[in-house]
Amino acid sequence: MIHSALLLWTPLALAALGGMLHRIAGVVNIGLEGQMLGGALVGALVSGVTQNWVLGVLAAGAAGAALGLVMSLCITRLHANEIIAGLGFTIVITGLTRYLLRDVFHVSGTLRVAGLDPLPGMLGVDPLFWLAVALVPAITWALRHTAAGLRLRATGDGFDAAGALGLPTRRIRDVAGVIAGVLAGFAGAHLVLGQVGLFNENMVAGRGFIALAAFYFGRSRPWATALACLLFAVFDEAQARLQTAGVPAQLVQTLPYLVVIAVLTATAVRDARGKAGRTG
Amino acid sequence: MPVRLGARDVSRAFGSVRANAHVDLTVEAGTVHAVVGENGAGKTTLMRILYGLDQPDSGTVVIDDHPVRLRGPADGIRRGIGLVRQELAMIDSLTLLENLVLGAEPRSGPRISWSAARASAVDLAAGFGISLPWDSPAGSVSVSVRQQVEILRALRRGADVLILDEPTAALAPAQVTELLRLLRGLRDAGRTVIFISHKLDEVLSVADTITVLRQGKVITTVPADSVTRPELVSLVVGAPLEAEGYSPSADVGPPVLEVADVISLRVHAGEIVGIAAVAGNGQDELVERIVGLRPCTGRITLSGKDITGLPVDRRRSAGLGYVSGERRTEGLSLDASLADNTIAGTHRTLGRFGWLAPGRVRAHVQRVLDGYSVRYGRTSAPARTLSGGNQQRLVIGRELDRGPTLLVAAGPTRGVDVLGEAYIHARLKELRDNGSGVLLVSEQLDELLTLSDRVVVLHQGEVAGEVPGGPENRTAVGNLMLGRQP
Amino acid sequence: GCGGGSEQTSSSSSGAAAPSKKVALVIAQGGLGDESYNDLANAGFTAATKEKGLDGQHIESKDVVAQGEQLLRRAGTSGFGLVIDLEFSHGEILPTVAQAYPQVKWVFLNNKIKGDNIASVLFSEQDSSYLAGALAAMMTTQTGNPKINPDKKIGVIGGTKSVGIDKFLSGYIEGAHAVDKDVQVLTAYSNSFGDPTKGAQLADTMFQQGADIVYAVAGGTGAGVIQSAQKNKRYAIGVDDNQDKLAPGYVLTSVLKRTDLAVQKVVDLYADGKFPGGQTIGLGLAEDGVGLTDFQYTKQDIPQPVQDKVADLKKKIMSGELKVWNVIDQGYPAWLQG
Amino acid sequence: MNTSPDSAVEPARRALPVGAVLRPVLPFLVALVIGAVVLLATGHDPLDFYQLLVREAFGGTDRIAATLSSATPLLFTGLATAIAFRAGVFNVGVEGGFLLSGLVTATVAVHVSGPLVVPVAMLAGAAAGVLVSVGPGWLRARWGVDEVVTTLMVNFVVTGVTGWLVTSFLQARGVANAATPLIARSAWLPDLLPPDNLTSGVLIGLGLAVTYAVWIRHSVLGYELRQTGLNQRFAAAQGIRVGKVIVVAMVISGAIAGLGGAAHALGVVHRYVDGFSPGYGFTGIAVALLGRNSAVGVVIGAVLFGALASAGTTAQLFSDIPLDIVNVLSGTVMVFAVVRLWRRR
Ligand SMILES: Nc1ncnc2c1ncn2[C@@H]1O[C@H](COP(=O)(O)OP(=O)(O)OP(=O)(O)O)[C@@H](O)[C@H]1O
Ligand SMILES: Nc1ncnc2c1ncn2[C@@H]1O[C@H](COP(=O)(O)OP(=O)(O)OP(=O)(O)O)[C@@H](O)[C@H]1O
Ligand SMILES: [Mg+2]
Ligand SMILES: [Mg+2]
Repeated sequence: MIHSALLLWTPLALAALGGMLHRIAGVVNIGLEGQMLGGALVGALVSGVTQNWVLGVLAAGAAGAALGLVMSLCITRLHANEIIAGLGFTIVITGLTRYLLRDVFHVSGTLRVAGLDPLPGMLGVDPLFWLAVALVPAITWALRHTAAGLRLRATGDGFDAAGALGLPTRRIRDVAGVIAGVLAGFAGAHLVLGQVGLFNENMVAGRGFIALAAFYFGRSRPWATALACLLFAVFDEAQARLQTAGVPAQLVQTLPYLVVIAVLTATAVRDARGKAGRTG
Repeated sequence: MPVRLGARDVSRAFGSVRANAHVDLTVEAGTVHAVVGENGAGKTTLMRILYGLDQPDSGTVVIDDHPVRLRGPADGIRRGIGLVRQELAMIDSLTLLENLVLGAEPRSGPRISWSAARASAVDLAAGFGISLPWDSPAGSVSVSVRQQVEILRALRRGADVLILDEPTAALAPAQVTELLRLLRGLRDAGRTVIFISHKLDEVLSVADTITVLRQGKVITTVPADSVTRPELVSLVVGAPLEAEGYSPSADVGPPVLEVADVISLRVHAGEIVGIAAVAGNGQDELVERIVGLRPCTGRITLSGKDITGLPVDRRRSAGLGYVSGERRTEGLSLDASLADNTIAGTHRTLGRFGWLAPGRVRAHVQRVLDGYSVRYGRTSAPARTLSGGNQQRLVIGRELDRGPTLLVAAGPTRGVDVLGEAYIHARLKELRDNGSGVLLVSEQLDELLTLSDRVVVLHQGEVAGEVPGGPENRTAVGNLMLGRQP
Repeated sequence: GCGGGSEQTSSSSSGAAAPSKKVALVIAQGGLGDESYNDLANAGFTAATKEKGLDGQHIESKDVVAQGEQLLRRAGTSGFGLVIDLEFSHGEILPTVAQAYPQVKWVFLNNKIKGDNIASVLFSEQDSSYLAGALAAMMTTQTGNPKINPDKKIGVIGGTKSVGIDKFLSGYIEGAHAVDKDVQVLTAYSNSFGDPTKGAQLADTMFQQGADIVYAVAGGTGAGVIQSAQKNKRYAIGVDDNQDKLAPGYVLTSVLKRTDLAVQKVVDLYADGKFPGGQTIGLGLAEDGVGLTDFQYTKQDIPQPVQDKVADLKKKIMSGELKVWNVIDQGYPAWLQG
Repeated sequence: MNTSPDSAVEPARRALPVGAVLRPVLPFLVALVIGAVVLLATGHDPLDFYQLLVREAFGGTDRIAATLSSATPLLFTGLATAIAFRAGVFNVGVEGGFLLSGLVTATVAVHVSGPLVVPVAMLAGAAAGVLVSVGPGWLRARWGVDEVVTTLMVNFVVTGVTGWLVTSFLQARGVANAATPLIARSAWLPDLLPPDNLTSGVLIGLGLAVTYAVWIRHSVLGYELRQTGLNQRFAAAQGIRVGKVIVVAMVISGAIAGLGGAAHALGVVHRYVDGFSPGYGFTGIAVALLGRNSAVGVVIGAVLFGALASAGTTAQLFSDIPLDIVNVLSGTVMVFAVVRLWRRR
């Protein structure tokens, strides 16, 4: 049970940490879903062709990076609205994936890649799990103690002010978008290489949105975000048990979303109480 | 003398507005150079161009005698120019130390050396005899502290030309003195300062050279010790201006405002009551409670009517007018049109059955904008396109036009040029003479003392004392503001 | 009125001319790539049209519910001779459209639709699922088999909660209980037909809870269930297509639903000028339209008496002696909540 | 959330004339170019395909009817999104309101009889839409809870709840997917151009668009809504009750979403069924942004997206190119709908 919750946690945490960094730079990334899908497809293909999981993961990261960069450029250089760019990119990538499966690979839905090299076990879990685990303290430290971290925070909290100081704010946002893409790509790679060993066009199945909820939930703090992912993973795991215990499936599936609303409300109320500020 | 920084034939237009027209400016190294001019004269635009935040349509920036092209602020910073803007460029969520080092962090590898950062911060501040709460978030400290950090930041990054765009507009007198002392210190250390202010006394006391802009053009550049204040005023305005005198109220009526809270206060009809306080001593909260933007535990009455629990709109219809001290965020909606800004608050009276009557809206907008000499292009243009002073005129016009029985005015002349200031003062007095009450909150002691019939001084959220108006009470008020005996 | 001889009625308008070569297949919700219903039907369609030299087009829509009528009408006006509609929700529209375009032959799957130029195809998935349930219930007590534990538990995973899917689930549970009242059937839904990760996770959980055979009625999600069975050294039961070979020895059997056969059959009939207008083609156990695979990889795991019992039940259903509950017509039974 | 209101809500701004002309056309040009690249790379002729698309979208009364029919739900969801945007609220929950309304309307229409069934059912649908939007609206107004996340989450909750309600209580017999019984013919919205199924729902949508255009400009509440959207602090200080305005905007937004779901149930689908909305709510966001939240813009945006949807489907009757290329096109249009290609100084 714990093992399978950790398996679920890894892709969520990778994507959520990426989205969180992007959020800290001031952009809400709704495109994680699509970037995960792109990463999953490329990861599966490259792992299959090269029969090497490392190359598969790296290629997935590169695919995510490319998608993240293009999306970020649309936002930072062309002033696209970030929400709509995220939704739009997810639609484009999903459409493109399906189109390619049908028109190029002549399969629909599932792509079984011959010779796909799955992630090996390391201390009982896969390497991407350890990467996600290592990223949490690393990001926490980097945000506080490196110039890159400080500039990232500054760009997110005071875009104009940071720009007036001569920081390349748009480029900083692009870099954050690329990092988010890389991590989302890794997350996609984990779905194909770390879990089921095949690609399906629907396999991301809303996990990008859960990742979004997780970093909102964690209020853009690495540890809290990772814990939120763990909560969702355990939830997902518990779902199966609740269902077999006879609770209606459709209602069980709404629980994580209700929890997000409840937690957001609780924190907002607490903040408002704490400030007891202006009324409006 | 070499030209440290300057402009050669610089022009910049926004649509049909010529913000800068063939401007030539020469700032010599090691001087304090003031740039003055009426609202909308093009001062801010010129400074943005000198720093690299904006590009001229034609003409060039000159640095160290060489024409240069600045593509962005990074170029300006690299060439030793620092800008402290009208809107401060501080990031609220970061600590002062983080704000200070941002963009030029002392590093060892990718890591920021926080101990080196702290040491250099403390050193730098000590050089000017100040010490700052380096670990506090910038959002939690006063404007004056933020401004000091901005200046230190520019210096830390090697700026030896420092441009300050209306740095004193939001400062209390003691802080202004402090700042001017700091600027003189900089000059004496060999740095160059460009200083913008509408307070001509400050300009005369700190500047070596003064450039006067009017309608985008340079009118003249003169040594500061060659002009008197009245001469400078007539250069700025284009005509001499009579000095204002103190004229207390002739006829004080019954109370229009009574506040019984932590702060107790009373404003009568036909009276201007001034509130004096160093920023952060409770004046903002007091204003917000009276206006209805902040819940109140005590009791507030307006013309005898209890308004404690009423929302803003009900207070306004009961005769309250409000000129916000936060012009750009609260007094105006910069992205909304001039017309929409002008009818705000009165919009419910400009139609019926829930619909606005276009004719009445147009008439109202015309009356306010023309009546208060707002300089504008089209009423459908966003308020953002007005210069600071014209924005303030719009706000004043909107609120006075309602004929309020009580006007709460916070910093009503902040950023307004001399002519505008005189004009707004006259209007406030006129309002008082017509039997309304005015609660005037201002950091500018001179303004408070010339306008107010009484001055209530706040210190640490409580009433520290009350002093009659008139310029002779300056020291008493100043002492009370700092928590001393009058 | 117009009698049963729909063949003549509808082709009379176009005279004795050869039927149009253009034929279309309207894909149902879920679209191609569901690894089951749509994909299978499309496979049959492609094969048949190729074989018969027809010009076949399949049509997907993001909004197949609302666009149904305009889509069918457009096919009606564009010279198509045969239109096969896989989408459940078009049942009410089809009669009107078919009436408006009498020269076109229409085929509807999963429901009986009246109309001279309409052929309906019905499957009895509940029957084959019943057999799978019975088989699983008997197997879960075969403790000599290393893939079987002592618990009397089996499981089933549906794609989404809906009657179309619950038809399978209900049959499975009914079959299991018919042979052994004490067998407990764990049920869960994956909420997706293309999420193998979720399938693997749900199956893992069921195996941990003591189930040893899990039936997946969830399209592409099932791939994860089969993988989980292999990893946990337990059994999965596949669906729609023969999935036994995906993990030989770990897929106990697959519950076939030969949509491909059905589509192939109507296309063939159409091409041969024998379109069964106004008729209903039932595809049940007898027609081999539904059924179990023949245990290619698991024969040695299944004791002969068990195989005999399954064959016996199959016979009883075909003879009508045994009637399996159909959720679509009869609503939800006591053993499965709505 | 840090979605700068600047990009979500359009301020009064001087746009260059070039920009004004390019703005609505440009996203489509970019999409067509990107689509052409994909098509060429996979060995298809883009020009042929685009010609086919245009013919299938506008080539004849029946095709125009189909396009308008596909545009109708988008008209409602686009308007619902636009009105919330105008108040500075990013309502991503229009999809949920549309869905719940579909279920409620269909159920009411099945169980109520008499001459008033259509208005009663539509009212019930509007109420269902309000039910979905008012909660997040209130949370935002009262406590400042980020509405993008709450409304997004509410969609997932509505999907679960409607699914549960249908299979547990409302399932129609003899239908193979989750569906409520068919609504009686007397309660259907009449078709405008029989036999093409363009329902009178499109007239309701257009009527709402016109009302919205006039109302947002000339009514007191419309004024307050705009001011709240542009600068809440300013609005509050001038005596506009910002919280109330936000809740009202979300109520109206939800009601319009609900009316959309009702018109779709009564006019097109005649029941609630799996696949009732293929994401009309989300496309509605793109429609609103493409139309810069103006009524005319929303109408144009809805027709363009409607054309893509209907043409993309029937084009498959005549071409082997997978439908998914249409998703690539509409996704690209979405992304570029709000792009600014000229500099603002
Ligand atoms: N971004 C802009 N768009 C349009 N017009 C502008 C813009 N910025 C400045 N202007 C116009 O340019 C003129 C000069 O403005 P500027 O801000 O430089 O004046 P200023 O001298 O700094 O005035 P103030 O003393 O009021 O701050 C004004 O008429 C102003 O309305
Ligand atoms: N973001 C920050 N803002 C302000 N102070 C900080 C920040 N991060 C760390 N500090 C404080 O700075 C001090 C020194 O930090 P740290 O241990 O990182 O040493 P360092 O200065 O990086 O190392 P060194 O200069 O010796 O190489 C500590 O008191 C720490 O709490
Ligand atoms: Mg200025
Ligand atoms: Mg140290």
